[in-house]
Amino acid sequence: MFFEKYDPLKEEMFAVLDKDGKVINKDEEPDIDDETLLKMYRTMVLARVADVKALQFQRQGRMLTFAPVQGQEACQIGPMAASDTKDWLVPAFREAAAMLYKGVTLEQSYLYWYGNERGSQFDEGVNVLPVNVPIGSQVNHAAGIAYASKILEKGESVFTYIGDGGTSHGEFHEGVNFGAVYDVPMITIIQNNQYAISTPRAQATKAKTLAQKAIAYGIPGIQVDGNDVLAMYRVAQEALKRARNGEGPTLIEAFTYRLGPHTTSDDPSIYRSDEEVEEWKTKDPLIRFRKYLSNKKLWNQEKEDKLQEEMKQYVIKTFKKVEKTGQYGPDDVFDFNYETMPKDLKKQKEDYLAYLKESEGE
Amino acid sequence: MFFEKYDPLKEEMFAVLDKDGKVINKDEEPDIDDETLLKMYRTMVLARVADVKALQFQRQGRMLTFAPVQGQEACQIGPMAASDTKDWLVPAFREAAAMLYKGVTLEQSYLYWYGNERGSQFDEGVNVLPVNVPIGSQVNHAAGIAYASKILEKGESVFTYIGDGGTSHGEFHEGVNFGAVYDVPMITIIQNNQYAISTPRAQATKAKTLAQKAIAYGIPGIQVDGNDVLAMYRVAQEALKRARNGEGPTLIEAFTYRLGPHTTSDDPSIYRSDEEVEEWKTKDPLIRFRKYLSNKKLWNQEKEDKLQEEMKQYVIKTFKKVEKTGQYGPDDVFDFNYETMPKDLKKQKEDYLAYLKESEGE
Amino acid sequence: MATLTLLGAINHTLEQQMEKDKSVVVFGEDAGFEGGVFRVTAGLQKKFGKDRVFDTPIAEAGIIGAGVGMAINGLRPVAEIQFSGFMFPGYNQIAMHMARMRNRSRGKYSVPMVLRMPYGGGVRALEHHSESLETLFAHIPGLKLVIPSTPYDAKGLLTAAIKDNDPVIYFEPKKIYRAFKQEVPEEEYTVEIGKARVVQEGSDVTVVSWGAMMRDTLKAIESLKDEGISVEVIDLRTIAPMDSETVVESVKKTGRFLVVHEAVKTLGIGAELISRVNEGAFFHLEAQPVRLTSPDITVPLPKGEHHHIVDQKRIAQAIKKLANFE
Amino acid sequence: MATLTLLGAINHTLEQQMEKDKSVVVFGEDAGFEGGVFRVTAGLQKKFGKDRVFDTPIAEAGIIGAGVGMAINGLRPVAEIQFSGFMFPGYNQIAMHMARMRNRSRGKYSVPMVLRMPYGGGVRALEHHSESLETLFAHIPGLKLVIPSTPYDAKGLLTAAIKDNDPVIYFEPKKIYRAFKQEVPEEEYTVEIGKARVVQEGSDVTVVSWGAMMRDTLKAIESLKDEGISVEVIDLRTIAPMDSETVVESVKKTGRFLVVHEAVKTLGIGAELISRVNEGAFFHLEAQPVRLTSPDITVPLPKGEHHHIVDQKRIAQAIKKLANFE
Ligand SMILES: Cc1ncc(C[n+]2csc(CCOP(=O)(O)OP(=O)(O)O)c2C)c(N)n1
Ligand SMILES: Cc1ncc(C[n+]2csc(CCOP(=O)(O)OP(=O)(O)O)c2C)c(N)n1
Ligand SMILES: [Mg+2]
Ligand SMILES: [Mg+2]
Repeated sequence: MFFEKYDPLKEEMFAVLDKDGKVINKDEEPDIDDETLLKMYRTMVLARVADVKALQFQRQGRMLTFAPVQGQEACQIGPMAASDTKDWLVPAFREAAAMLYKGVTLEQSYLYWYGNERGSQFDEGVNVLPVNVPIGSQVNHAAGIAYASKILEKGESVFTYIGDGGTSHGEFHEGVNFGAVYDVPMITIIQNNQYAISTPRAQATKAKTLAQKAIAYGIPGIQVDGNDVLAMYRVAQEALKRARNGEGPTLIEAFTYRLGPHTTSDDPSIYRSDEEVEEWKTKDPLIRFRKYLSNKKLWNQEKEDKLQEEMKQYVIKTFKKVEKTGQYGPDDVFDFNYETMPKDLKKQKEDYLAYLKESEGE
Repeated sequence: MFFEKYDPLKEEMFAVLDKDGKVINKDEEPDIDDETLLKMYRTMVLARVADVKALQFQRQGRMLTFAPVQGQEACQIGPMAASDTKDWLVPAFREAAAMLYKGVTLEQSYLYWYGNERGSQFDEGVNVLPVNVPIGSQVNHAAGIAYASKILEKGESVFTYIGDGGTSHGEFHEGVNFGAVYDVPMITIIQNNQYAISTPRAQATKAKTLAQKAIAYGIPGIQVDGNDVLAMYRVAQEALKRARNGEGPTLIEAFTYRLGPHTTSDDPSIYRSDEEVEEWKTKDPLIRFRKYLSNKKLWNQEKEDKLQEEMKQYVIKTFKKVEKTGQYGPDDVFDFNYETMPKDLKKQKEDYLAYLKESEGE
Repeated sequence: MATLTLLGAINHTLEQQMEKDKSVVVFGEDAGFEGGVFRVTAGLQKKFGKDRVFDTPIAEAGIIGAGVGMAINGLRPVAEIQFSGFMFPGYNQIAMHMARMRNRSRGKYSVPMVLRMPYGGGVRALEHHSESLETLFAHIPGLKLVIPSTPYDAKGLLTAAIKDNDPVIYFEPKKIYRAFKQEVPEEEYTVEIGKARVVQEGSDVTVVSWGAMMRDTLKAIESLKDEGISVEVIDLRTIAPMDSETVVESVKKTGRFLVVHEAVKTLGIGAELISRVNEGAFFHLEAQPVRLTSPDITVPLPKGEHHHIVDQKRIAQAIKKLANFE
Repeated sequence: MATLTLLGAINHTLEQQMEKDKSVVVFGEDAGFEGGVFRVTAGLQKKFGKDRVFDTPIAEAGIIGAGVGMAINGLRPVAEIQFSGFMFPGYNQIAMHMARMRNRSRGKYSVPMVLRMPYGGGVRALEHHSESLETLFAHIPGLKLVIPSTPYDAKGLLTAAIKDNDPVIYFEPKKIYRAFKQEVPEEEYTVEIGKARVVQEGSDVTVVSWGAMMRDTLKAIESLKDEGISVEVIDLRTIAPMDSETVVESVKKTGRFLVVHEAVKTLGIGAELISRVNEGAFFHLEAQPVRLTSPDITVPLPKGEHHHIVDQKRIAQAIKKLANFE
C-alpha cells in the first residue's frame, strides 16, 4: 500500500518535516514515544560530537583515518529507531551513528578506527556486523542473514547500508536481487550523499533516481529526504512491515549530504564548493530534529547545552581510554584467524615470539 | 521516440509478425531488400542445420560439448542483419547464428566447439569476439569496445548478448551501467530463452520483465518477440540509430525459447515438459520467417528443399575437414600466451619437446 | 557399508549431514531442482524441501556472500560453485569475507561454511571448466582447502568440513567422480583436516600428489613395480593447512622428493612444498627436488589438453630419473 | 633531467606517454577530476580532456573489463585500481580475460593494457588497503607483473608496460610514493620487463627483494656494513615473468639465499624463488634457503602491523644468521 503511493520514476521525495522541523505531512508523522524520540536525538548528538572530536584527534595524529558521518545522522538513526533489538544492521563503513544506536559502544567504535580489530568484537546480542570496506559486498551478507532468519523463523529483519557510488557495483546488484528472489526480510538503504569520494552522483549512473533501481529487482523503491529523521523512521517502519509479513525486500534511497570529508585523508575542497556545503548545512538533520522536539516541548536550549557538554566529556574520556587500551600484542595478530590454530601457523608464532625475546636484549 | 512508445513495465511485447508469418504491425515492418532477406533466411537455415548435425556428431563421439542455438536464430539474425559490417558482435556462448552472419565461418565455429582455439582466430575485418563463457563478463568488453569506438570516432556500434539467467550477474550490471554513464554506442540483447540450464527465468529475478532492468541504468528497454526476426531487426535498427547519434545504450529483451538442450551435457527432460517444448515449436522462428518470405513470393518448397540439401552437404563436408585439421601440436599449446614468449616458458617448451622426442622411441 | 563412487559418497554425506543437522543448507546454480549439473546434490531438494536445498541466480558473489551471511546467522551453508573456474566473480567474498570474518570480528562471528566446487581437467570440457586453482585458496590466510581422491576420504573430509566452525573449500576431482567405487561406512566419521595420508611406504623416493592426479601417480608406480624402486606415496589431501610435517618426515627418510600436480608450475602448490622440504629437510636432500606440473600457460581447449596435464608415463619417467640420480 | 619522487615519476610518465601516443587513456575511481586519491594522475584530465582521462563508477569488473574492450578496439588503457585490495571484484576480468584474450583468439586480439594499483603496507591504513598480492597475478599465465622501487625504474617500467602489447600489472609501492627523490631523465626510456637488477654485488649471501621492502633491505645491509659480510642484493623488479636466471646465477656464486617480502609466507613469491633456486643451483647451496616474510595471517589493522611486516632489524638479523651458518 504505502510504497505504491510513491513512484520512484517521478522523483517525488518522501518527507515528513520541512527544513524548519515543521510537520508537512501530518498523515505520515510517525507515532513515537517521547523516550524514543529523546534517545534518537541523544544518539544523533553523540554521533556528531564523536565525529567532530575524532577529526580533532586525527589532526593531532592521535587517531587514524576514519570516515566521518556528519550530515547523515538522520538516515541512520531513523531506521534503527524503527527496528527491534533483534533486527540486524549490516553496515558499510560510514554508519557510525547507526551502529551506536544498535548498541555498539563508542569505545568499540573508536577502537576500530584507532586501528584495532577488538573494536569490532561487539557485545553479545548486538546484531551488528563489523565495518565493511569492500563496496557492495555487505549487501550479499545482508541477504544471507535475512535468508537464515527466514528459514529458521527467527523473525529478524536486516538493514544494510550502501552509498550512492556503491550502487554501481556488481555486488549491490547480486545482493539486492538475491534477497528479492527469496522474499527475505531485508531492507537496503542507499545513503545518497551526492559523492563517491570526489565522483559526483551523476557519474555513478545515468538513472535519475537511485530508488528506481528497485524496479530492476521487482521490489518497491522510494526516495526519501535523508535529512529528515521522521521520514526515515516512517519509511523504515513500512519496509519492516513488508519484511515481517514475508513480502520481501525494500530499497530506500535516502537523499542526504556528507558535510565532512570522505575520510580524513580526503580534501573535499578539490571537488565541491563552499556554497554547496553551506547550502546543505541549512538542512542539517540535527537542527531540524531539534526544532521538531522543541515544538513538541521536549527540548530547549538548556537541555541542549547540557547534552553537548555531557557528550563532549564522555567522548574525550572514551578516547583517552582507547589510547591506553588500544595497543596490540602478538597474540592479537596470531590468535583470531582460526578457531584452532594450524600447526604451521603455531610454528610461525613461536618463531616470532622467540625473535621478540631474542631482540629484547639488544 | 520509438522506444518511448513501449513501456517495459507494461509487459507489452513488440512484434511485427504473428505466428503464421503475417504482418500484424504494418507501421513497423522494416524495409529490407530481397537479397538481405534471403541472406538472413539462408543463415538461419545454415545455423539450424549446423546445430542439428553437430548434435548428431556429438552423439557419435566426434564432437565435444557445445551450446545449441536452435529456436533462437531470429534474435540473432535480425540484429546482425540490421547492423553494418564494422559494427561489433560481442557474444556470450550461444550466438553461433549471429557469429555466422557476421562472417565467422562454419569451419571456425565447428573448430572451436571441436576443442581448438584456432576456431576463434576470426578473419581480418570480422569484428566478432570469441565465445565468452564466464557469464556477464562480455558485457564489460562490449562497453569498452564501444567506448573506444566513441572516442576514436570510429562510428562502430557494439552488440552484446546475454541470457536471462545472466542478468542476475554483477558483471551484467557493471557493464550496462558503464556503457550508459558514457553514452557509448552499445546495444545489449538479453536472449530470454526461459531457462538458465535447469533454472527457470522466474528464479533469476523477481522483475516481471527483463527489459525493465533498463530503468536501473536510465536507458531505454524493450521487450521483443525474439522469435520474430523482423521485430528483432526493427528494434535493432532503432537502437543503432540511438547508438550512432551518440544517445547511448539500449537494452533489448528478446523473448524466446531454447528448443534444444542447454549443452550436449544437459538433459532438459528433467526440468521441462514435452508440452512446453511442443508449444514453442509452433513458434519456430524459421517457420515464421519462411511463411513471410513465401507470402512475399520470395520462397517456395522447391527452394526450401534445395537449400536444406545444400546446407546439409556443406555442413558435413565442413565437419569432416575440421576432423582432419583440428588436431593440436605442442606449438599450439605454447605459442599464443604472449606476443614474445618469456624465457622461463621457452625452457618449459624445450623440456616438453625433449620429453616428446625421448618418449617417441619407446 | 555401501559401495560408492566419489560422487556417490558426497551425495550420501550431504544427505546424512542434512538429516543430522537441521542447520545445513545446500544451494548453488542448478543445485536444487535438478540436483546440480553433475547430479552431486540429486534427490536432496525432494527430501529436504526448497528452503534447505535451492537453486540460486547466476551470481557467484551472491552465492558466496549470502552464504557468509547465512553462516553468521545460524546456518551451515554448503554452497556449490558449478565449476571452480567460475569462482572468480566470487573471489572477493572468499578472500575478503569468508576467510576474514572471524578475524575481523575477533571471533564474534565465524563462518562455518563449505564451498564445494568440481575442479581439474581431463574431461574434455569447455574453457574455464578445467582449472586447478589450489594456490588461489591456499595463499589466503583463514581458508582451508581439502581435496579427496577416494570415496572414503570424500565422505570423511566433507563431514569434517561441515562440522568445522571455519570455512572450508572442498575441491571435487570431477575426472574421477565416477571412476571407481569403494566401500564407505554408513555411519558418520571424519577425516582430519590438515592431515596427509601415506598411501604407500617406501624408502627411495617421496612422491606427493592429490585429487585425480593421485590415480595417475599410483598407476605410474604400478608400472614401475619391476624396477626395484621403493616409492613412498603421500596423498596430500588437505592443501591448507598444509601437512608439511608428514612430507618432511618422508623426505628425511628418502632424500628425494617429487611433487605432481595439475596446476601450472609457477607458484603451484609444488613451490610451497619444495620450500617447506628445504626448510625442514635440507640436509637430507640427495637430489634436487622435482616439480612435475602443467607448464605456465592457460589451460588449452580439449584438443590440446594432453600436452598440458602430465600423465602416467611422464610421472613414471620422472620417478625413475629421480630414483636413479647420483 | 628532473628530480622526482616515485609518484612524480609515474605522473610524469603518464603525461609523456599520453602526449606521444593518442591511444593512451587513463581512468579509474576518482582518477579523473581529482587525479586519484594519491594524486598520481593529477593534472592529466585538465591537459588531455575528459574522454582520455576519466572517473569511473565504482565497479572493478567494469573498469578492467571495459579496459579489455578498449584495448581490443585500438586504445592503450592505463586503468587504476584504487588499492590493490580492491582488485578482487575484478579478478575475474584479470585472470579470465586480460590474461587470456590473446591466447583465446590465437593472437587476433591482444590486450595492450596496464593495470596500476598501489599496494603494500606500512601506511597505517584501513582494512584492505595494505595487501601484497603478487602471487595472485604471478600464478596466472599470460600476465606480467612489475614493481618499481625507485623513480628511475618507475618511469622505465611504466613506459615499457604501456608499450607492451600484452597486459601488464603495475604495482606501486605506496609506502615510498614520496619517500625520496631521484634524477629521472626527461626523455623516454624503458626498463626491460623481465629483467631483475643487481643493486649491489657481493659474494657471501644473495638477498632478493622488491618494492618498498627494497628500502628496508638496503638499510639493513647498511646497518651490517661493519660485519664484513659481502651481500649481493637483487631487486627483482619484475615478478612475472620472473628473472630467475639472475637470481640463480647469484646463488651459484654465494651459495646462500634469502628472500624478503611483505606478502604472507605460504605461496608467496619466496616459495617460487626457492624452488627455482633449487632447480637451478641446488648443488651450490651451502645453507638452507630462507624466506623472511609476513606470517600466514590476515593483514592486521594498523595497530598490529608492526608484528606483521618484517623490518630492517629482522632483515639484518636474518642476513647475519645466514652468512654465519656453517
Ligand atoms: C570494492 C571497492 N572499491 C573501491 C573502494 C574504495 N572506496 C572507498 S569509499 C569509496 C567511495 C564510496 O562512495 P559511496 O558509495 O557513495 O559511499 P560514501 O563514501 O559516499 O558514503 C571508494 C571508491 C572500496 N572501498 N571498495
Ligand atoms: C560466471 C559463470 N557462472 C556459471 C557458469 C555456468 N553456466 C554456463 S551457462 C549457465 C546458464 C546460463 O543461462 P542464461 O544466462 O539464461 O543463458 P542460456 O544458457 O539460457 O543461453 C551457467 C550457470 C558460467 N558459464 N559463468
Ligand atoms: Mg556517496
Ligand atoms: Mg537462458
